[in-house]
Amino acid sequence: MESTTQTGSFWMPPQASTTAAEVDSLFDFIMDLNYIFFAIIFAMTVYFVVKYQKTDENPIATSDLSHNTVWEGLWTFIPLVLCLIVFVWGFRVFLNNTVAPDNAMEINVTAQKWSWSFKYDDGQTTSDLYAPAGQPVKLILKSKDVLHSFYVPDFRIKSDVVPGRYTTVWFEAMKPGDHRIFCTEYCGRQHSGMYRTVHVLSAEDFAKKKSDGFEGRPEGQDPAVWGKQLYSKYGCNACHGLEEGEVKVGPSFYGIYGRKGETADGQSYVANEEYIRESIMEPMAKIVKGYAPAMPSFKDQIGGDQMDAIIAFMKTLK
Amino acid sequence: MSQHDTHHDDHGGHHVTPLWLYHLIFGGLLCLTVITVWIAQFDFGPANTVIAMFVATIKASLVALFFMHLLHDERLNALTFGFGLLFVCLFFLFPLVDIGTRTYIDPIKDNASILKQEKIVKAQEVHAKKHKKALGNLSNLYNRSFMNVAEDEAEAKPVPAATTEPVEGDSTAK
Amino acid sequence: MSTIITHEHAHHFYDNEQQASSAKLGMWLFLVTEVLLFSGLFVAYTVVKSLHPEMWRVASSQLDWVMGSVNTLVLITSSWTVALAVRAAQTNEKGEKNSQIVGLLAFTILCAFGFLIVKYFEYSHKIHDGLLWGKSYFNHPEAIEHLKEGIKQTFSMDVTALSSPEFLAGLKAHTAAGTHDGQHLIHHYASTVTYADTLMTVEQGHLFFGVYFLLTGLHGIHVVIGMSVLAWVLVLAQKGRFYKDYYTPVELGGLYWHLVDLIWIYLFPLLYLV
Amino acid sequence: MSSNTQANPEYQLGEKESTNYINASKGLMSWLFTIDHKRIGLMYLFTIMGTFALGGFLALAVRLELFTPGQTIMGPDAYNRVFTLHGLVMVFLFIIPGIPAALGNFVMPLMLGAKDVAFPKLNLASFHIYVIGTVMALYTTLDGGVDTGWTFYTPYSSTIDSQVVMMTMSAFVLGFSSIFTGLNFVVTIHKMRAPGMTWDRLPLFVWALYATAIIQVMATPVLGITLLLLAMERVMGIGIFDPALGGDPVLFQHFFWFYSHPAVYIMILPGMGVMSELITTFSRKRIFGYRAIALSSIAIAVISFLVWGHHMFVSGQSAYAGMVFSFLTFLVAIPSGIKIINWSTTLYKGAISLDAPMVWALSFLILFTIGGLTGIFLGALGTDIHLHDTYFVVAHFHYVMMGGTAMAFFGGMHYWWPKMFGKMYNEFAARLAAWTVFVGFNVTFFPQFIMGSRGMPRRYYDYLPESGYQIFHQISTVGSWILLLGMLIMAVNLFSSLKNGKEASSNPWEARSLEWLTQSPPIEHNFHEIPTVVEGPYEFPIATATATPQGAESSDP
Repeated sequence: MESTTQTGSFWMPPQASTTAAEVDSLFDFIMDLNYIFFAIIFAMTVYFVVKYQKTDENPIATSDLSHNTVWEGLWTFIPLVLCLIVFVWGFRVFLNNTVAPDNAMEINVTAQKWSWSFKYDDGQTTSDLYAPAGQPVKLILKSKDVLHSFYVPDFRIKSDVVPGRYTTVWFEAMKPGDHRIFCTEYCGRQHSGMYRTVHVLSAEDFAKKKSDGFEGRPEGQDPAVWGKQLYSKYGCNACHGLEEGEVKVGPSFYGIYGRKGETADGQSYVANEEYIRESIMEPMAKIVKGYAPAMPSFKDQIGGDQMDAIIAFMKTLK
Repeated sequence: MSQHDTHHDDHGGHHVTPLWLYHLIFGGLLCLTVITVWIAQFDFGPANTVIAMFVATIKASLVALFFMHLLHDERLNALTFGFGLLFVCLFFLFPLVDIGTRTYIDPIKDNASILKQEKIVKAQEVHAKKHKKALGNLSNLYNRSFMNVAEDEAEAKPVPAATTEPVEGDSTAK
Repeated sequence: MSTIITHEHAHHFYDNEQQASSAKLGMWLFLVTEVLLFSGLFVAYTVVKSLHPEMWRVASSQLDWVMGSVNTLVLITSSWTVALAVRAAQTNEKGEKNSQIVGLLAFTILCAFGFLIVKYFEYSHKIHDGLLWGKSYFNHPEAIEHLKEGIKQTFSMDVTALSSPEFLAGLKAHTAAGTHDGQHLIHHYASTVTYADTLMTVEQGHLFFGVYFLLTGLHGIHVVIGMSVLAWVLVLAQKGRFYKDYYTPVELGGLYWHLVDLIWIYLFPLLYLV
Repeated sequence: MSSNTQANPEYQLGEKESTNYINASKGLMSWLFTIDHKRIGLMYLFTIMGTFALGGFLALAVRLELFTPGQTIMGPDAYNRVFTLHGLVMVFLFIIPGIPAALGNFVMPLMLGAKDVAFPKLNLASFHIYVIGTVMALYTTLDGGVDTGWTFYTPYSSTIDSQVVMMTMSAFVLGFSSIFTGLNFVVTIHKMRAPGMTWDRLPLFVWALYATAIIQVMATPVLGITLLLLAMERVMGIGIFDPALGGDPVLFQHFFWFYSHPAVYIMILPGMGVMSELITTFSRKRIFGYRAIALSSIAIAVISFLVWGHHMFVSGQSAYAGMVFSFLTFLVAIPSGIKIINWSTTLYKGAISLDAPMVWALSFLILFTIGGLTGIFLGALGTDIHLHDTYFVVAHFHYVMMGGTAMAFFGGMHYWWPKMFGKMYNEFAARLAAWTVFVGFNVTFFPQFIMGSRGMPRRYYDYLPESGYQIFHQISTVGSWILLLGMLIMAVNLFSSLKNGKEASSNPWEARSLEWLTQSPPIEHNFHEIPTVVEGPYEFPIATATATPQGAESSDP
């Protein structure tokens, strides 16, 4: 039992949430049905093919059997009943997986190309999800741009994230550990890179880390080093390279600090602190000439410390 | 020829509808059009659409049955058309079931209305604080019909000098 | 069964009867596909309306029901005449002139033309007022100035007070309302609920006009196609092709034209009246 | 009619006429503008082989890219375009027209005892439109392609910068081709049947085509309007599907799946029809439960319109809608199940010969069973939430579409090849190809079930090395090479048969339906005199082995 929850079964990933086991038992039931029915049909087919081969002794069929109402009724009825059982069972599991308990802790999730951000009740935001074990957590999902889908295989939860609406999922993680979050609705170039991690912490660790700030600068770390981590954490790397002259969706960060240039509407700019801050918070304000206005805003996601660290990191790129 | 399910000498487009019937149907269609327009003046609330669709369906049936000869034509043609309408109904049914029941199980309430309420609440707060008087004025306009407010009032107003505030700034910045 | 067979049926059919009945079934199937094509727009209509009922009410009152009614009458009349044309073909003896068919078809085409003229006036009015789809909605240069002044006069409040983020976003997105009709929308709607809703209504009015132009546009295209089909049938009729044993093209052209009428029968109340 | 007065009871095999539909007229124009359903069928067949090859190579590229994590042979942008194009080509250019337009066009009028389809010119127009649509799709690809996936979900498709409008218009045009084919088939089946060919004497392939044609006519227009709306969304900014403008993105999915779920049955039903022909002919035995199979085709066609929401269980549609759709989904499982068991039972007490078409048919039976059974996981709400949009789904629909329809397509192609060209292919090579494809298919797609249920999302350019998915991807990629090998053997064998193949008799498989009555290859107008049918299409005699197909009384002199 212990090993199943750690590494999963042959078919399924580990069970890390309270509802995962329910889903798995339905899965196992259907899988058993599959084995049985496949075995029946496979055996019948192979047996008949071997037994009734056309040979010189058996050149033509020996029966003109055309139908059998009893048998046909039976193999309509039995699968129908089984299907209805699966339907009812599936719907109950679904309901349990959909309706969150009243005492669930709410976390707001925002998806955008191609990153996630998680906002907690105290207002802090993170790019990985932090959740306490043994406590139901309800995620309220929204998207800033296109459809995404929030998927944690180990929790067996998934929901599309729809722009202009809110959708929800909930889970209760059983014990501390890390689990993968995927985006499963195709959302463009970096779709497969839109994975993050759920860090499940014990209730005490969660409370402590929360008050310290989940993703504050690790003690003693160089701001520029932290800035580089943030650069990949927020998915900047999807569109901005670090090599000289590298062109992705946006311009390269190489030598960005102090760079002079022209915007799409013909004004000139100098990439100082203020410019960089504005470009991250309100990317549409100044578009560098020759690039599409494609960047999403990181308002409400990147805090003051982090901004300083990112700028410190940019200053090192020469 | 008996194998061809639709070969009957009295069918297959040989039925000639008498002239007076065409004229009668035409008259009926005209009357029904007048009725639709007349009835639209009254407000029956949500029943408005139902009533209008009911009248429209009578009209459409008249056209289909008599002008398009479905009544006396091969049954297969009517069946084909009816089958098509069945699928149209399905097409309406399921999206509407979805949109109509999104609030039922989901404990978060209607997603659309949350967005809307957020907007309304926010705007109302700003509003109520600063312009209590203006809100009172709104109710004066309550019963004025759309058409009545029309040109005369709007035209009477001179275009004022532009006040400088963010709306203009934003719209011209580009 | 026909006694005089003068129209040669195609090689793969047994006789005229089979050919005519096949053609008609084919036509009906085609009409079904047309109905399903339009049903997509009607579903869009229903869903958008149910998402924004208030906006819909205000925006739809911008349409001129008189023009709609005139067009309804025109189409119904044309439907009647084309039905009579089919009957004329059904009762025509072999060798007789087709002048009655030709006359009725010509009148039908004339009606279709009248329909398009009325549509032309409706469209140009909407275009003039900026009541259009998507980003073209209210896209007039002086729009903002008009709007601000209109709001100031009507509600005796300063426009800065309306600077809620939503309002500004709406204005930016759509360069909202400034024409007379834009003010109508605001006046009418502001008087019923709250200001926030007014703004949303103004913002989202483009959805109504999007659906309006799609529905009437697609229908208009069908009117044009129907006219061409009937014109082709008319040319054949002038050559004296049709008589009681062979009139399939008249009948099929007629069916198509009736369908155009059928769709309008639903379009008219849904857009102009409800 | 004339055929009733016809008195020519003697049915003679042999005595081939030298003029047949292939050599009746010469020159490219005589093919491109022919209205002969057999020639149109052949043109479809060769075009479709081309599109299948294209789609296949795209699939090989996808598999090769996934062989290692990170970039293997192409970057993410290229990958996204390749998998999108693979889907579009396989769905719209191969599998939807595949069996109905190529095999159906050729065989169906022959099976009915008709001289052509009801509207031969429309049939030709339908082919021309198909070619135009194909050219548009290929042009779009060269012009930058699209990366939306074949589903074109909004708002991604309505906002990104790629050739979406052109590609949707291509699919729009292809839709017309599909509608016209369906319309033609419905009318043909209703109006063009030979004397004595009652509904319960129709071959099951014709029943399946009839059911397919109903869906083509009823569902495809909705695809048309959906794509039109999407194009308008991009060109005019209508906003019905765009939340930023007040629309509802989930509505697009309703629109899209109203067509695309029934379209799944446009893809599989004709395959099921081919199966019924193959299984009976090669076990030389009457089909078990003719009526159940025929009616289940119609049932599938109708129910297929009721279940589209199972593609949207996690899309944010209401839970009630999810419940209703899940329930209806299970109803559609039943008729498919009936078919499978009936085919299997048909083998009982038959005289089975494992000729190449039969090997394909047995592959279908096994693979489609797996594909169908795994569908239960996806119809059940509880498990679908976990499996949705993972490789489990990819594996499931490949088992149904490729393991089902494509196998039936190849089986049917081998079955009717002698009729089409009057030549026999090399039987050993044909069986070898079928077995190789069977093995390659399983090696390719079975691992995808496992990694899918373990959480590997679909449409992923990349995966993490530490996630444990790599080994499954690698097995799968190796499987795709085995598949390629099988396909190559098949192609070489078939094409070389055109030159070197033995002459085929008019009825090489001793089958019982009317297409085997006329010579191979058939004469220009199929039959000199319309045959009169006196018995069902599967009346394999028990006492003696010779009789004319369906007891037909007249044929070639």
